[in-house]
Amino acid sequence: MRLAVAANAQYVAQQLADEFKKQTGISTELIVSSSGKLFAQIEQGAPFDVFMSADMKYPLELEAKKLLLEKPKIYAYGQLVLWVPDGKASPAALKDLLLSDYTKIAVANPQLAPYGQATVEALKKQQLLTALQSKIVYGESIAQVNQYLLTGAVQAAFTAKAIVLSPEQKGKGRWIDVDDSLYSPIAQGAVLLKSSRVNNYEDGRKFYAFLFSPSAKKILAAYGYK
Amino acid sequence: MADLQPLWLSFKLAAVTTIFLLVIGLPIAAWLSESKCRLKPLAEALISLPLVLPPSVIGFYLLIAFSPANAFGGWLVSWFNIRLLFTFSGLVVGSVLYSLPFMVHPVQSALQSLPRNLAEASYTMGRSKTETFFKILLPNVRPALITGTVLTFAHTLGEFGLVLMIGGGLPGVTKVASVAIYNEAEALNFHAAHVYSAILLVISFCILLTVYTVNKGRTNKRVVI
Amino acid sequence: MADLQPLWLSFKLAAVTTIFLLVIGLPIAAWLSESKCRLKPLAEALISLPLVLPPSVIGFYLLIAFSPANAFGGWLVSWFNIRLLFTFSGLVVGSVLYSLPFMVHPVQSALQSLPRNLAEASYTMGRSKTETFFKILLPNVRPALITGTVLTFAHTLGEFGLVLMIGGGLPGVTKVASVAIYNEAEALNFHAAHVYSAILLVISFCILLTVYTVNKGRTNKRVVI
Amino acid sequence: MISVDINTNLKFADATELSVQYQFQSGEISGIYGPSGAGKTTLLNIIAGLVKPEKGVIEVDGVVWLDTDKKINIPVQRRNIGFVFQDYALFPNMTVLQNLRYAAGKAADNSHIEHLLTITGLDRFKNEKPDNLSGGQKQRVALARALAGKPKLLLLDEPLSATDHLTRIELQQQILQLQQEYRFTAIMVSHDKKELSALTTNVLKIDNGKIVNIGTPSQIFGADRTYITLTAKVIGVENNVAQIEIGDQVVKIYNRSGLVVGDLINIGLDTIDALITRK
Amino acid sequence: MISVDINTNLKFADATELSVQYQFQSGEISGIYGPSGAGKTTLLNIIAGLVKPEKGVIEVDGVVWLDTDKKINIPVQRRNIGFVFQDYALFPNMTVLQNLRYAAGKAADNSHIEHLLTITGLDRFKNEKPDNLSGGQKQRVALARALAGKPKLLLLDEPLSATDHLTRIELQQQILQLQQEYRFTAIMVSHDKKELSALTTNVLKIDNGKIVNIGTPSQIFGADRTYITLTAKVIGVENNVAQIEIGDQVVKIYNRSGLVVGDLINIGLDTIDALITRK
Ligand SMILES: Nc1ncnc2c1ncn2[C@@H]1O[C@H](COP(=O)(O)OP(=O)(O)OP(=O)(O)O)[C@@H](O)[C@H]1O
Ligand SMILES: Nc1ncnc2c1ncn2[C@@H]1O[C@H](COP(=O)(O)OP(=O)(O)OP(=O)(O)O)[C@@H](O)[C@H]1O
Ligand code: MOO
Ligand SMILES: [Mg+2]
Ligand SMILES: [Mg+2]
Repeated sequence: MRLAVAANAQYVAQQLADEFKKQTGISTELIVSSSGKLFAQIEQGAPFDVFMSADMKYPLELEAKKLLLEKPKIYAYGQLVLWVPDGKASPAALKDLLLSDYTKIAVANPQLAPYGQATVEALKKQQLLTALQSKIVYGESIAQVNQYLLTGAVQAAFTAKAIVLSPEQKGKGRWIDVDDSLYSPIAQGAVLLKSSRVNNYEDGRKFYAFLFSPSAKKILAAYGYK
Repeated sequence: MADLQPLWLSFKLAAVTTIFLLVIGLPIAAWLSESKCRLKPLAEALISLPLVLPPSVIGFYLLIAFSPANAFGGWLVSWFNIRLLFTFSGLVVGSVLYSLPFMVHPVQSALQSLPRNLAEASYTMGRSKTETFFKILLPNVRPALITGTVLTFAHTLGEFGLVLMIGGGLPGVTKVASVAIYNEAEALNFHAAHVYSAILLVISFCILLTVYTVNKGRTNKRVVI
Repeated sequence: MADLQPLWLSFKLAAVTTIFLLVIGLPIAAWLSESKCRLKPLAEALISLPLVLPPSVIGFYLLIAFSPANAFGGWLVSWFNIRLLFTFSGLVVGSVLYSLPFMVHPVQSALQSLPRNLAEASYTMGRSKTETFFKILLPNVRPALITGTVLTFAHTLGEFGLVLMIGGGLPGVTKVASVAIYNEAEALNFHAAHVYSAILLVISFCILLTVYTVNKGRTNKRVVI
Repeated sequence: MISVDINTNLKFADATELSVQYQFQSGEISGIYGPSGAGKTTLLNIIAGLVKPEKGVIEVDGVVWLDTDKKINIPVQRRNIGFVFQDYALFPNMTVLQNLRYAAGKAADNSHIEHLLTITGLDRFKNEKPDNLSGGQKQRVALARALAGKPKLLLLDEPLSATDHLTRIELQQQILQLQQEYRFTAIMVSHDKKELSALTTNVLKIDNGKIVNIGTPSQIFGADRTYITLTAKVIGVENNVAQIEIGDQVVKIYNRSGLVVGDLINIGLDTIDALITRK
Repeated sequence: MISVDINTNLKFADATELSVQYQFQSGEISGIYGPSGAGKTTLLNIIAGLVKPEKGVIEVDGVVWLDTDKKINIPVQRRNIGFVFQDYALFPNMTVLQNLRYAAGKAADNSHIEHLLTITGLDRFKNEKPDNLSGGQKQRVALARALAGKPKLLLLDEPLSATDHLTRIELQQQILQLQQEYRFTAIMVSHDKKELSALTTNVLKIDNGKIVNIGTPSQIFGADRTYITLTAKVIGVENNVAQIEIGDQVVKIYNRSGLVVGDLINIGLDTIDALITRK
C-alpha cells in the first residue's frame, strides 16, 4: 500500500509503517514530498492510498473535491522547536536570536508550511519579527529549513519537534521548545483516498485505522506530537 | 548500500528521451534550417518557450493536461488507452517536450552554416531530401549533433521538477535518481544523497568522457604556430 | 494584481547570467574548438557534468560549499567579505555554473565546423587570435551564438531548484518569478500562479520571437524547387 | 536537343537581366564562354534546376523540364545530370571513393569508377578525405564524381581550371573519349579558348547576361582574329608528344590526333597572350 | 633575399617528402610551377607560417623567421605578408570593401583600397557579401585583399585561375605595376607558363615535393621546347591592343609594352596546346 507523507512527518511515518508491517504483514511504500505537491498529484488521480498532510488545509480541500472515502481526521498536533547547531550555546529564549551570533535564521515559508506560519505567529507575539526580519531566510519546507541548519548555512532554525526527536537526528545540535501558547495548534490531518479503491482499498483502510490506534498514538507521542 | 533502481530508471529515461528526440528533433531541425516560411520564427520561439517556465511549473501544467479528468488526458485514455500520469511513458513525453530545444537548436544552427551546394550536389545525383539529410548534411554537422545529444541526455538525467510532478515518485516506476537524491537530502540522509550523486556523476562522467574522447581529433584546425 | 518584483528579478538574473556566460563561455568555446590538448575531452565532460545532477542537488552542494561554516564559504567571507548564500550574486554564480554547457557547446561545435583558412587568412593580415575570434570567427557562427544565448537566457529564467536552494526566497533579493509561481501553486493560489506564468510566457515569447525574426532570412539555402 | 529560353534577374550589385535563348545539341559538347560575372554559372544552375528563373522554358529531348507559365518544374533529382561545381562541393565526410560511389547511386558500376579514378590520377588518393587533397586533386575528384553516375547531361563549370597544363590536356582527351563512348550531352563553361576549341562543337558567348555570339569555336574565336595558322611537318612521335618542324624551328606539340611522322599539319596558335619582345 | 631550406612530410596518401632549398630574390616576383599535388600550396603555407615543417630554416632579408633547430618561429601575424589562398578564404560576414579594410588594418589607405577595387573591376560589388559573387569575382576580391595591407611579401596561390582571358592579362599587368610601385617580394604559384613568363624573373619547378628545375621562365619553359618565335611588325595600335603582321597574316595581340606602329617584334608562342588539323 502507498502512503503519501508530508516531509515533516517522514521519520515518524517510516516508524509507523514498520509497526504496521509487524502487526499486519502489509508493507508500505512511502512517497515523501511537500504537502502541496502531493495534494496536486492526488487531485489528478495519483495512485496513493493514504495521505498524511502537514496541516488540515489540503485534507479539507480534498474533501471539498470529493476525493475522499472518509472525512479527514487529525492524527497529531505538531510542535515547534528552535534548533541551533553544535558549538553554539543554546538560546534560553527566542529573544536571544537578536544576538549577533545568529546572523541567519531559517524559517519555513509561512505561505506554504504550517510550521512556518506558526513560527511567524510566535515571533510576532514576542514582538521579534521586525527586529529579526533581516536575518530570516525562507525554506520551501521544513525539510529545507533543516538542511540549512545542518549544512551551516544558518545559525538557527525553526523546525518540527518530530525532526529533532527522531533517532536519525537525535544529538545533532541543541533545541528548545517554542511555548505552544505562542502559536495556534498545528493540526495535521490524514485522509483515506478514493483512488485507493482501484488500488489497495483493504490495505489502505487497515492502515488508516491503524493510524488512529493506540499503538500509533504511542509512536507519534515519542516523536513529540501531541 | 543504496538502492540502484532509481539510477537504472534515470539512465533508461535519459536514453529513451534522447532516442525520441533524435527521431523528432532532427526533422524539425532540418525543416527549420531550410525553411523560408513566415511562421519559422514563431516555431523557433515556441520550441524554446517551455524552458522559460520552471520544470515544476511545466510539470504542474502537464499534470493538469494529462489528467484523465480533463479533455486531452481523457481523450488519450478513451481513444488510445494511454495514461501519461504517474507512468514511465508520461515521463518520456514530458522530458521530450522540455528538452526539445537542446536537440533542435544546436543542430539547426549548424545546418544553417553548411555551404548550400553540398545539398545541391547531392540533389544533382538524384538523391532525395531525406537521403541527402542523413548521408550528407547530418554527418557534416557531427559536432553539433553530439552537442545536442549530450545536452539532451545529461539534462534529462538531471531533470527533477517535471519528473517529480507528473511521475509521483513511485518506486520502480517513476522514482528516478534525481528524485531519490532529493528525497534523501530532504530526509537529511546526506550520506545516501552523496552516494547517489557520486554514482550518477561517475557513470555520467565516464559516458561523457568516452563520447568526447572518441570525438576528439575531429577539429578541422591545422596546428598554427 | 500580482507583485511584479519577482518577474523583474528573474529577467535581471537571466540577463546578468547570460552576459557573464558570454564573457566566460566564449573564450572557453574558442579554446575547446581549436585545442589539441590531451585534456580537452576531460574539460568538455566536466563542463557538461553539472547538467547531470538536478538543479536542486547542485544547489544543495553549492549550499554546502558556500556555507560560511565550511572552508570555501568561510574563506570567501573572511578574505573578500563575499557572501554567496541568500544573495543575488550567489544566484548568478550558481546559474552561470549550471548554464555553462548551454553556451559553450553550441558555439564550440559551430566553430569546429568553420573552414580553417578563415582564421589563417586573418592571421596573415597580422590580426591576433583575439581579434580574429571576435571579428571573423564569431560573426560566422552567429546562428550558434544566438542558440547559445537563447538557451542560456531561457533556461535561467526557468531555473528554480538551484535558486530556491541557495536563494532563501527573500522578496526583492532572491525571490524570482519561478519561485513565486511555485509558491503560489503550492499555496493553492492557482490564479496567481497562472497570472505569473502567463506574464512570464508572454514577455519571453515576445523576446524570443523578436530574436528569431530579426535573425530570419539568414539561412544560406537557395530556394531549391 | 536542349532548348533553353529563360529570363531572370541576376540579383546582385546591379540588377542585370540574364536572358538566354539557345538550343544545345544533344550528344555533343557545347561551350559557354564569357567574362567573369556574365551569368555562366547561373545559366548552368538554371538548367540543372538549382535556380528557378523568373520566366522560361527548358525542354530536353522533347521532355519539358521547366515551364514557368504552365508551372511545370521537374525537380533536379529527376533530371539525371552530372554537375562539376566551380567550387567543387565535395562531401567532406566521405573519402574520394565514397564521393564517387555516392554519386553513382545504387547501380554503381565498379569498373567504371575504377576507370574514372585512374584517368583522373586519383587512384592513390581514393581513401583520402577531400580536406586532405590539393586544389587540383579536389577538382579532379569533382570531375570524376560528376561522371560517376553516367549522366545523360553533364554540366561542367570550369572543370579544369586548377589543373596543370599536361593534366588538363589529358583530361580534355578523356572527357572527349568518355563522351564518345557514352554519348552524353555536355555543356562546359571555360575561360580557355583552346579548351573549348578542342572539345566543343559550338560555343555560346555571353556577356552581361546576354548572348553576344554563337557559333563553332573557330567562328567565335576566329572573329577575335588572334589566331595565326602555320604549316608544319611532323618529324618525330614519342608517346603522346610529337616533334614538328616549323620553318627552321623544331618544337614539341601534344599529339592528340594520332599524328605520324611525315604528316603535314596546320597549327593554330593564339597570339593574345604571346610573349612579346622588341627586336 | 628569402632563403628557404625546409624538409617535411606531405602526410597524405603516400608519405612523399617535401624538400626545398632555394633563395627567392627580394623585390622581384618568383614563380612556382609544377603538377597538381606537387607541394606548391604547402610550400607557400610554410613560408607564410601556417604550416610548420619538421625541419628547416627560413630567413627573410637577414631576419630568421624559422629555425626548427634553434626553436625560432616568428608567428604568421608578424611576418607582414599578403596571401591569396587557392580557395580564396574570403570572410563571409563582411562585404567586399570590409574584407579589404580588415586586411589593410588600422593604417588603411583609402585611396589605395579604392584603386584596388577599380583595377580588379569590383567597384560595383564593393558592398556585396562574397556569397553573392561569381567565382571569378571572388578570386579578384582575394587578390585585392592580399594587396590591401601593402605587404612586404606577397604569396599568390593561382591567383588568376578563375578569371577570363582578358581580365587575367589585365590583372597580370596590374600586379606588375603595383610590384614596381611598392617593390614587394612576391612568390606566385601558377599553372600558366605565359603568366609566369610575363611576370616572374625566375621560376622554381617542383614535382613530387622536389625541385626539378630552377631558372628564368625562358630557361624553364624553353627547355620544354614548346615555344616558337616569330618575327612580326606592328601595323596598328588601339587602346591596349596592337595589330601585327606575321608573314601574310594580320592578328591582334595584347599590347603590354607600349608598342607603336612600325615596331619590329619577336613573338613567342606556346605550341603545347595548339590547335592541330591535318592538311
Ligand atoms: N548566389 C548568387 N545569388 C545571386 N546572384 C549571384 C549569385 N552568385 C553570383 N551572382 C551574381 O550574378 C552575376 C552572374 O554570376 P555567375 O556566377 O553566373 O557568373 P559567371 O559567369 O559564372 O562568372 P565567373 O566566371 O566569375 O564564375 C554576378 O554579377 C554575380 O554577382
Ligand atoms: N591539408 C593537408 N594536409 C596534409 N596534406 C595535404 C593537405 N593538403 C594537401 N595535402 C597533400 O600534400 C600534397 C601536396 O599538396 P599541395 O596542396 O601542396 O599541392 P599543390 O602543389 O598545391 O597542388 P595543386 O596544384 O593541385 O593545388 C598532396 O598530395 C596532398 O594530398
Ligand atoms: O508539507 Mo511540509 O512538511 O511543510 O514539506
Ligand atoms: Mg561561375
Ligand atoms: Mg595548391
